[in-house]
Amino acid sequence: MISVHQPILQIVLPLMAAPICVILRNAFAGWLLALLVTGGAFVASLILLVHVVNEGPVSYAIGGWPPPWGIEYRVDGLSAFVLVTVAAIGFLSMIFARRSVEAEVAADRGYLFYTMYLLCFTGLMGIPVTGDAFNLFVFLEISSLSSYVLISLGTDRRALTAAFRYLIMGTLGATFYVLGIGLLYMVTGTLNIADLAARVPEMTHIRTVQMALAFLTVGLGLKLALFPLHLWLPNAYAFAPTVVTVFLAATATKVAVYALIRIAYTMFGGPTMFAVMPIDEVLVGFGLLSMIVGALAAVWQTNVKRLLAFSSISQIGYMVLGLGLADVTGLAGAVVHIFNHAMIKAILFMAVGCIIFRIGSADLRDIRGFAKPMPITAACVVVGGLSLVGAPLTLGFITKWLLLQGALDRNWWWVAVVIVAASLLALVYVWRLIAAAYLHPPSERVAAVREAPAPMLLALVALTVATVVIAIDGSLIGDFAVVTAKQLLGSGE
Amino acid sequence: MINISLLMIMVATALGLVWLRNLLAVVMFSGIFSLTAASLWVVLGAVDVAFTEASVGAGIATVLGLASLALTRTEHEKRTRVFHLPALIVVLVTGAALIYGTLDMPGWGDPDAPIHTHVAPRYIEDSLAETGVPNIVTSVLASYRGFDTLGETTVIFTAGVGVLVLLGRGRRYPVANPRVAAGGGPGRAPAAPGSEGAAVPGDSGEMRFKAILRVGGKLLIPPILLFAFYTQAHGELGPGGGFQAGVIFASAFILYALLFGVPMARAVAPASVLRGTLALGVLIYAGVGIAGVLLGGNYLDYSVLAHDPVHGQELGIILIELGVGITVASAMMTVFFVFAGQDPQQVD
Amino acid sequence: MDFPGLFNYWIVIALMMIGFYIVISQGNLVKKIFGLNIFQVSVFVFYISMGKVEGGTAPILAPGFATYTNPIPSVLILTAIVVGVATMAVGLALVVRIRDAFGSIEDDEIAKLEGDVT
Amino acid sequence: MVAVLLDGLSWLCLVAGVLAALIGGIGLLRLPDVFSRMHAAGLIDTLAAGLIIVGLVLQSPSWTVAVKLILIIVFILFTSPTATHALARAALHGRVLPWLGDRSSPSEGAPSSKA
Repeated sequence: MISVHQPILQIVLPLMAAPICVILRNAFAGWLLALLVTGGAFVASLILLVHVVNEGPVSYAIGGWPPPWGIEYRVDGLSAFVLVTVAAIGFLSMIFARRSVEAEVAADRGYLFYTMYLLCFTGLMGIPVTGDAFNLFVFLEISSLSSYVLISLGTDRRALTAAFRYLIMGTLGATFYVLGIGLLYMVTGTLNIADLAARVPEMTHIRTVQMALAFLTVGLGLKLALFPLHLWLPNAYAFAPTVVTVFLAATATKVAVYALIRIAYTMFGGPTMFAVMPIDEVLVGFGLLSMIVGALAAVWQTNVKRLLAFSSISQIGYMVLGLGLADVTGLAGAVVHIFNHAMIKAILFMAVGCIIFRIGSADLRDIRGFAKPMPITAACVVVGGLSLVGAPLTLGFITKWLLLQGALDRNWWWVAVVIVAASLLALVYVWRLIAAAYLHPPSERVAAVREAPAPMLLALVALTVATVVIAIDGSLIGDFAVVTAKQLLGSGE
Repeated sequence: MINISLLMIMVATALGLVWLRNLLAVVMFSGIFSLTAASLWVVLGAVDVAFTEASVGAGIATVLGLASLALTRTEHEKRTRVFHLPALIVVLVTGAALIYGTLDMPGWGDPDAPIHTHVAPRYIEDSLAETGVPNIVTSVLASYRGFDTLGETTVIFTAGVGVLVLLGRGRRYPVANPRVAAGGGPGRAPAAPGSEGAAVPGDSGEMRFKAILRVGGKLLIPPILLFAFYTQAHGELGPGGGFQAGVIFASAFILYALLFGVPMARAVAPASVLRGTLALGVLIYAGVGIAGVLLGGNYLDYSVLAHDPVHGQELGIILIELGVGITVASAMMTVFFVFAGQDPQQVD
Repeated sequence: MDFPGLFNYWIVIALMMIGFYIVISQGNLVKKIFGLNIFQVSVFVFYISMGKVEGGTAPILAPGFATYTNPIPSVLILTAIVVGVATMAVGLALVVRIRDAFGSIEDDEIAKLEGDVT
Repeated sequence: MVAVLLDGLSWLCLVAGVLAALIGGIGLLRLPDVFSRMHAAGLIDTLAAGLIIVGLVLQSPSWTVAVKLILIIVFILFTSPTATHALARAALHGRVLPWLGDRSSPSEGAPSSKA
């Protein structure tokens, strides 16, 4: 049914497309190539997801060397799920990209932009499927290095400093990650995640293993912008070119969350490890802080991009919270939220991209009344915003529901209170956005604009419709997440 | 004993870096640090890594550091925060955590440590029979963990393209001659009025100055190139391989550019050619993998490339090392040329 | 605990922490990048130290030798060195661009010019 | 007999090389300006390195190692003087003046830092 080589080909083809893009030296050809490759990867990842759900995990030995001697690609439900998320956003961002990139990136840099984009896509696609802890680092660095460059392409000069700070923080995070892997390697002698999973849970009493988990958590915490390691994120997202913001905000931090889940649960056996070292409670604490601090900061922003960036920090808090709850519903909440938040943030940033493309500003005061000339964009903002808050019948509601259940299952009612509080704060900042769209008469400048060009709008609407459709039958994704969470927790016992 | 002395030199160098304000010295100290680390690795038996660190950490990194100092026209840090309490606390906590983590580690050089008994023995015992390559580091790097190396080549490609994106456009203000910018910055005493002619060489003096360097340099370039090819070809038998060879190859061009100017070097290696070879290396590497798939093996399985698996492995390793070498050499040259001068083909 | 035992590792940890300290305490962007280099190289030293086998020779198979240094840390660190220099190249290129755009490579001065400090 | 003689000669070279390096090191620290320090550095570059390598050549187990070591000497003999020359010209070009006065009042051109 599927080619045995599929797991590797969907990583290698984007990788090969990047140098081809450099040779082509043409922005349009680069875009077309990126569109085709990401589209192909999206279709392939969907097929892979169906295959994995029906027939169990797939393993692929690169170079024909059996693991743990060679590098293994291992795709289970969770990795296929994250893969589909990244590929979907990557593909839709490319549909969206052409006009937006033309507007924001100099024409002679266009092909280099798409090269970088493909490299970043490759890196982010490589992380979920790899079954090797060090290979994960290599792909993490491919994606990070290309995102630094992509962010620096923003038109504001602050994009440069944002990229530089991200580079410093990201490299520190990667070095911490390498250090953690080194500690773990020292006492186990293996780098294969499945092989580690068989050994590490029996070694939880060894102090080296405990510190390895601590360093891996901090390293990935830097990459996923968990409070208080989040300082690089707001400016990076605010000043990057819009397409980059759409893609990175929707995928980069989510992939880091995936890596953290993979490490904490698959590699360290989750609850077995937490019993010795209460890193779950630490994660719950920082998750909650992230939720509140991010939301509070978002409330005060006037630039929509920055507002959404702070909202991202808050939403990452939800995922980390679910991860730290360490029970089936909590973890399922985190898994669903990886997908939810990717979709929601992609919608909102795409909508902002449309607004910037037409109005030329992302300041709340400049875009008042944009619902009148841009009704479709505004409707998408409403759907995305409501989902962000977690209103019933939206994707966000599924997450919040699972998380609340998870918190109550552990008898942490105060966690539930904080979740509700953060949602109310989300309502405040989303309301500011909706109010700006509908409750003000458009200024002359705003009234004169039209909807964004068709491809941009198409990507935006397609995403919005997809979230609505998926939310209508929320049990589909909810059940999938619960099954995945059970697998993750089961592997530790 | 020699370990401890080398480590102590490194500690001294690193501590010196904290206090130094002169950024040129910071760059040089960092190079010294890398070179000492490389010596330590030779002692510890990791010759391939030592080779790489010596050429990259002490070579390329230093050149890049000096070039960017010239471009930023800064020589001194404004002020040094030697004591920064929050940072100190973070560092002490992290260090304490690490030391706590080491308490259960096997001792230094213990042959019974898990890393020597679990996965590694197979490489040591079977790699020669399976790949036909005596240098285990090369066989693991290129074959067993060949996908990591593909990733590594991609990272270098990313850096090359990234620097092109950031600086390839040429600069918004004319750059002074880097040597003048670096040497004539603040902190140097101005020449006494009468000594102008004596201290600053005129045109003829400049030519003589360059003549000695150029003759010396010209003599060096062919051996350097030869050594690069030797390193490339000899990587299976001894330390070396595509990465080191690429860096050495690039360094010959960097030397040429320093002696005869970037435009002359550019004429030998034009931007468009470099851009092509930069991409070509990655394509060769990834293409060898695809060839493996087409011939019925797994991705990056070289055994199917020839009739005999060991022969196929050798062929595959030679090809991918070539890919690595090409990309690394082009990336290093691209990065240097972009740093060292405007890229005329980008400006128009 | 016999003498070399873990003592060497502790020196390496001290090295890492000096590098880490330079990155987070210094305001000069170039110095930050080179501090990062110190941090990374120290981590590499840590890895290579793990691979050391008492009495082992370089992992190049030759008749007459039975004990070899563990090759895996070498392989991993070769990759990591390349990643490190790639990051450094991009970082320094960013510093040059920042100098062009802000006229300074000091963190606090740039923050002032940026107007809004987060 | 020959072996003992070779060994002795090799050690003589090594010790002499180390001494030269030590003297050069002291000179680097103590001499007053760039140019005289460069002179001390040149001692390490050529004499010390050369003597040590000659000592090692005499110790080498096989002729391949010896040839490689001799190649290194040749390489150093080419590069070091060229590098020293470049450094001196760069210092002049950067308007660093040789130190001419007495120790109590260094001329303006003498660099203030050891770096």
